[in-house]
Amino acid sequence: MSRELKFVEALQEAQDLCLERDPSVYVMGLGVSDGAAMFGSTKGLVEKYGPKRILDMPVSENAMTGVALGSALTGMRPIMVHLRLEFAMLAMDQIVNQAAKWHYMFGGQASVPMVIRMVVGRGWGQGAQHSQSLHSWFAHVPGLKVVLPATAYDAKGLLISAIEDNNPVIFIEHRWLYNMTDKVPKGMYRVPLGKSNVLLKGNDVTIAASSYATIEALNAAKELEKEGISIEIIDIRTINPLDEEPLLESVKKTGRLIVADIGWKHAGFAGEIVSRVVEKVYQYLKEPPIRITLPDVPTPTTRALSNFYYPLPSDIVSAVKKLLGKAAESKPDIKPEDFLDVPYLEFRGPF
Amino acid sequence: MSRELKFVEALQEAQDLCLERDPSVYVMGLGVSDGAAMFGSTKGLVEKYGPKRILDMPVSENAMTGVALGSALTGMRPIMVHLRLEFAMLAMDQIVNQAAKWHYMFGGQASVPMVIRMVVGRGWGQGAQHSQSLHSWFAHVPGLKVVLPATAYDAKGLLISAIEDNNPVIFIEHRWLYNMTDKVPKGMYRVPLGKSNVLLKGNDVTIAASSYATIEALNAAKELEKEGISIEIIDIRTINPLDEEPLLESVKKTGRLIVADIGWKHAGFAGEIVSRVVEKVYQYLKEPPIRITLPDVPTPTTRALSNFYYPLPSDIVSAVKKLLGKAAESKPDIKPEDFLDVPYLEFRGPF
Amino acid sequence: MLEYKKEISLVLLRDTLRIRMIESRLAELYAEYEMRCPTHFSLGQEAVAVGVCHHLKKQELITSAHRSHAHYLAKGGSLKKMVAELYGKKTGCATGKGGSMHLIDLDAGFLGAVPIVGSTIPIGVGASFSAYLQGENKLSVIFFGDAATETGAFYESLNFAAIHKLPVVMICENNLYSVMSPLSVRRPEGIKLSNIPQGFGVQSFHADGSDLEEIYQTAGQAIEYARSGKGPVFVEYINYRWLEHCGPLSDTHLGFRTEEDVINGKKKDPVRNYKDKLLKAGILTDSEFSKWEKEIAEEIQEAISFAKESPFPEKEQLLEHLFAA
Amino acid sequence: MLEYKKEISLVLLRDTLRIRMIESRLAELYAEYEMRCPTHFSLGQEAVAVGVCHHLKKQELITSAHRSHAHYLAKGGSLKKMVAELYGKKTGCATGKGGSMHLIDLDAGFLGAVPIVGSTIPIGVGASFSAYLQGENKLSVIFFGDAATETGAFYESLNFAAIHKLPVVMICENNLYSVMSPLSVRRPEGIKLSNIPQGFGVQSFHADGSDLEEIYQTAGQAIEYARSGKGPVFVEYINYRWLEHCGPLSDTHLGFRTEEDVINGKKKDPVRNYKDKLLKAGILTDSEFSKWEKEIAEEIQEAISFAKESPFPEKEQLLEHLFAA
Ligand SMILES: Cc1ncc(C[n+]2csc(CCOP(=O)(O)OP(=O)(O)O)c2C)c(N)n1
Ligand SMILES: Cc1ncc(C[n+]2csc(CCOP(=O)(O)OP(=O)(O)O)c2C)c(N)n1
Ligand SMILES: [Mg+2]
Ligand SMILES: [Mg+2]
Repeated sequence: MSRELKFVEALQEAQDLCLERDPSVYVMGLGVSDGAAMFGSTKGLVEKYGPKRILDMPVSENAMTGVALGSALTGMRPIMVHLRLEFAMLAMDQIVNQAAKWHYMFGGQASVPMVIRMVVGRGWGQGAQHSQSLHSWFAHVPGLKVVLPATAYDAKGLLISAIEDNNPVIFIEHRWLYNMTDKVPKGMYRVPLGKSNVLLKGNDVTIAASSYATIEALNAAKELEKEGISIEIIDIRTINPLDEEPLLESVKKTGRLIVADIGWKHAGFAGEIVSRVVEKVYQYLKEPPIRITLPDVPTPTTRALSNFYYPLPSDIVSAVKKLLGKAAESKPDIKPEDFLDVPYLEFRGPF
Repeated sequence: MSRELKFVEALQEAQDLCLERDPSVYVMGLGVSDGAAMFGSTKGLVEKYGPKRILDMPVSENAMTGVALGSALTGMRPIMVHLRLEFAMLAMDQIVNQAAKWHYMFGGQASVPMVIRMVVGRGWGQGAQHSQSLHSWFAHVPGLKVVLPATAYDAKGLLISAIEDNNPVIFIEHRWLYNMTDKVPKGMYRVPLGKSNVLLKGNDVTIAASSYATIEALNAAKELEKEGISIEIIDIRTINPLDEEPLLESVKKTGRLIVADIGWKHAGFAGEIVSRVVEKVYQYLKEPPIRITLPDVPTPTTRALSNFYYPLPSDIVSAVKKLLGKAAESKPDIKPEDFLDVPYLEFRGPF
Repeated sequence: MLEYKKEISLVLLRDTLRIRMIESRLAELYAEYEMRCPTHFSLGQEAVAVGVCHHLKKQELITSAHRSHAHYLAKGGSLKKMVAELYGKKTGCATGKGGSMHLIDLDAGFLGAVPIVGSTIPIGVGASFSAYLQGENKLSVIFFGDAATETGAFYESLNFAAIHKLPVVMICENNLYSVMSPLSVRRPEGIKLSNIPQGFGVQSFHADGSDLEEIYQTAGQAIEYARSGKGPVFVEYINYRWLEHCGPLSDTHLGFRTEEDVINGKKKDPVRNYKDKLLKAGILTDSEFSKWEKEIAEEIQEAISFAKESPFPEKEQLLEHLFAA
Repeated sequence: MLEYKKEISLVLLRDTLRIRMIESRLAELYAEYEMRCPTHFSLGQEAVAVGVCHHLKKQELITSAHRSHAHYLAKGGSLKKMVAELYGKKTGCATGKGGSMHLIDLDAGFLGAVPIVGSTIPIGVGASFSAYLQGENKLSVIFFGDAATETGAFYESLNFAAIHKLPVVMICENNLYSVMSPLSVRRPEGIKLSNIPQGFGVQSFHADGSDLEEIYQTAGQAIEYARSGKGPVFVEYINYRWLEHCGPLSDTHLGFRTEEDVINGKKKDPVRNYKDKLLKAGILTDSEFSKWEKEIAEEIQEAISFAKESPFPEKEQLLEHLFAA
């Protein structure tokens, strides 16, 4: 029974199924029950489960995260939702000092089954405060699980696993994935947390990627295939805990590594992948790995600059060619007025 | 004129000199003007400059950081002080969303000359919420300068540079450095931000380290010297922006790299150093680099566990030997009841 | 009626009309998809900005949040630079790096606006605090919405401003909604925002944010109070947002308010009502008003042309301004 | 005088004495440098915990912060496990991973304590909120100090609890200091903390936190109010810290308060004063009191022996409990 669903619909369905099955699950966040329903990801839920389980809240991210944590300690399974990852910056004490450590620092007596969904914005001038992907931060904090789905199939399966997990899970959703479709089975299924996925099999170069970078890697791979270059893509769906086996196996085979990440480079997650590979399978590496990330500056709003801010599949293509010692083709000619600030030209938001 | 000063005295002197010279400098933080004076680092300042310039505040870290930022935008040079890095978690929005980006997102029209001092606690059961060094986080955010002095000389010179810098500077001080002494000249001098330092010259192995890890590297180097092994220590005093030249030069010479870091490993700053070296001087590396960091778990309070949590100089010694293909000597026999939770046995706090 | 100064009445109305016309025009143009940034229009809420800012000196600073066009314009921010900023141009008030949610005009005393709810409240307090530290008294006015009073930053800032009796005026525009969420899901039943500051010993006012004269007068009192060294003041103005939260369209199809609600809300149109009042009082004539409309339309056209014709920033600027020298 | 129930008076006094004796003994032993964790003693502040917790059922949850010994003990937390925790032992209430600042005893309804000021306030609200979501009414009592009312988390929590009329009782022990900082640097002059919640429509009380009967009675009213579904309550108790902020010593050499201040503060000794009252009233005899002292001393000695003799956690436990299964 194959059925196509959008990423956003998959998210919605995952929550719907869990809400239906388990009365301790509830969803809380600014606007989760309004007409826009978190870009549609909570659509129809308030009608079905009522405003107590699909709960709007004051603009009090810090305390509300504490409230969610307190409820998780006492029998509930909250799903907190932030329309932008940045809004969770207000709640870092509750997330990092409290939720991440509660289980450990009380010797395993209590646990925090809580999911915090955070949307990473991009395009249409989201700018410096509506676009940051700080997944590296969360991955750095012991006690948090950090998940970045790239496909609708994974979005549903990983979100169900996250909701059922007894730990705080940071679930990071890239806005440009929301309308992408995939085969998504009906009913409950789980994609396990902490498992990387070989998304594409290949022999020449390994690309490790997460979230939207995975899509760009796929696009690059399609290009490269035309020239007979074979790419293996490892989708690092959970960046903590990290399942390194498929990655290491792949590099053993290809000897070449590119890490494509949606965040900044400096002290970021891409460096972790490079380090792991270097520490574990150094002798297999034929060339130094390459990181493809954002440049280390804040996000500008004008598309004239953001056009040059976000890496393109062509950057991955160039990196692959470099690793293979092939002549890099000339970069595509991007103009400031080009409309690279939308996932596709007809896209009209909401952003 | 050589004069020995403690690290904490050097910090105090740096602030004193800047306060004296520039009426726009002020110090704000919980207890900066009380009898404990931030472990002594603000000692005597309130007596000299009064409670308006050495300013106590309510437990409102978030807003107070915003207030400091607002004052920095309008002519002042605030120094915020946090007795523990964790307390700054409350202020991540102001630090990351606002201060780090203000200059960039308004096209360079305004700047934020602000220093945020954060003390990293260790020992005597500081535990999960009083010991975290999240320097990697700050380094990951474009727009923040991130400084971790290791010596009293650098503490003074870097703090003066930080106060005079026109950007938000995160200044991270390890508690166990506070009583260590060094030659510290009188009067104003500057150690430039964004410059790594070759702290020890050597030929066999490069150790990149910051903050207290630098001290442990020095101790390890002393041990190794006895066996005729020569270590080069690069003190990464500013982790953003990173001055990679001395590091790369060193690795070109030694071909072997150890990164010793006071933070966690996963997605942490040590991975950045490894990645930089691999990307830039791959061909010089004789062995895969080794990261020596905290294990990826929260800090336990009991010394019975923290004794095994913090890496020791002997761990660095072992890593060096491994890189040199020498037999690793047996690990020192640490017992749960050992007093490794103080920098030296007579240390009685304050912690 | 501000009988004692009829010129003030006229200026207030004209300035409000100007913002109305600018916002209306920008909302129209937004549909061309050339202004490509999230934009929160001030339509319906223009009067508070005008009534408050009319009391302010140029060097007195204001800060605002995501919905800042009216405040920026009322404080004297450059229209050309604002429109250019929305178009992402190099000539924009933030050189294109900011967009609608990040306006700035330091020449006009507009310290800055950013869209994280509540964040500019302490920053605005800091702007006054720096003068306090230097032994001076400098008014700082902070504009924010009802939802910002739900943030911890608001309370922490209020307390700190009160401790040091800083001359800070907090202007809360209560338009009843946070995006689409009504006050009922965000506040206990029956509470009045303007009562909250009293627990901090902070003076507060509550007024109709659609009545230009009432705004002007309460703002005058509040500002006088703050300037005189008595400490911070909080003013709650009730007004109404005409368009969707973000963007140029209506939002009544989204279920949280009806078209009738909006029609009712629009009855308190600050421009129309005050215009009628001034006409009736014989202070304003229809032809004067038409003249204004013509002048303003020209000014707007000029600004739009300026913005449209301005160059985009160059690629090199992407990496510029990471750090201040 | 709780004439109607003299047994209650006796229990209140005995429980307070017990905490007094435990804290005194631990403070003495701290100098041996075997309890190696930052420890905030409750000496002088024992009565609030006792007067409040005496009303609570076992399954009703309380939370606390850095200074939590009294609350933990008054709620019925295991003394042995607490002392063992301070000694860093495997038998400690947090298996040694927590220390004095991270107490927990779920069997006794002590949800947890952590030392980030203000952080447990929303967590405590959440403990009541989960019952609300399940259609039940479950009291949650949150203990914190005066400084916690300065955090944004406090206001955000207060507001949320009020919106949903959650049965939450917030107990603020105002001991006049945050570490060494007096209220004067943290609050506007002349304000009363217990007035703040009123702006949120939240009921509040203000009482003497050294008078066991007054504590018991106001707490009873507050708890009754919350249990009855009327919403959260805030109670401010004024009391006094005898020792330094953190650790077992005096702090008068540090300049923020004089020895005389402390002597004056100690005049409101809840144990001595209530003891005198009960003696005078003929409810208590000296010999009864001495008997208590002996019993408690034995209990303490037992706990200390237990702690000292308990094993340390093994190295393997360092990596344990990172994630829950
Ligand atoms: C901390 C934070 N949380 C959430 C948001 C998303 N958000 C943007 S505007 C807004 C509503 C603000 O309402 P209000 O302050 O009343 O201003 P209004 O839009 O009504 O003018 C919200 C929730 C945000 N920008 N910042
Ligand atoms: C967010 C935060 N900032 C600062 C501190 C440091 N600190 C620990 S206890 C304390 C004072 C708390 O005072 P109060 O709440 O009145 O409790 P008391 O110690 O008087 O019982 C402070 C500032 C902290 N733990 N958390
Ligand atoms: Mg509003
Ligand atoms: Mg106190």
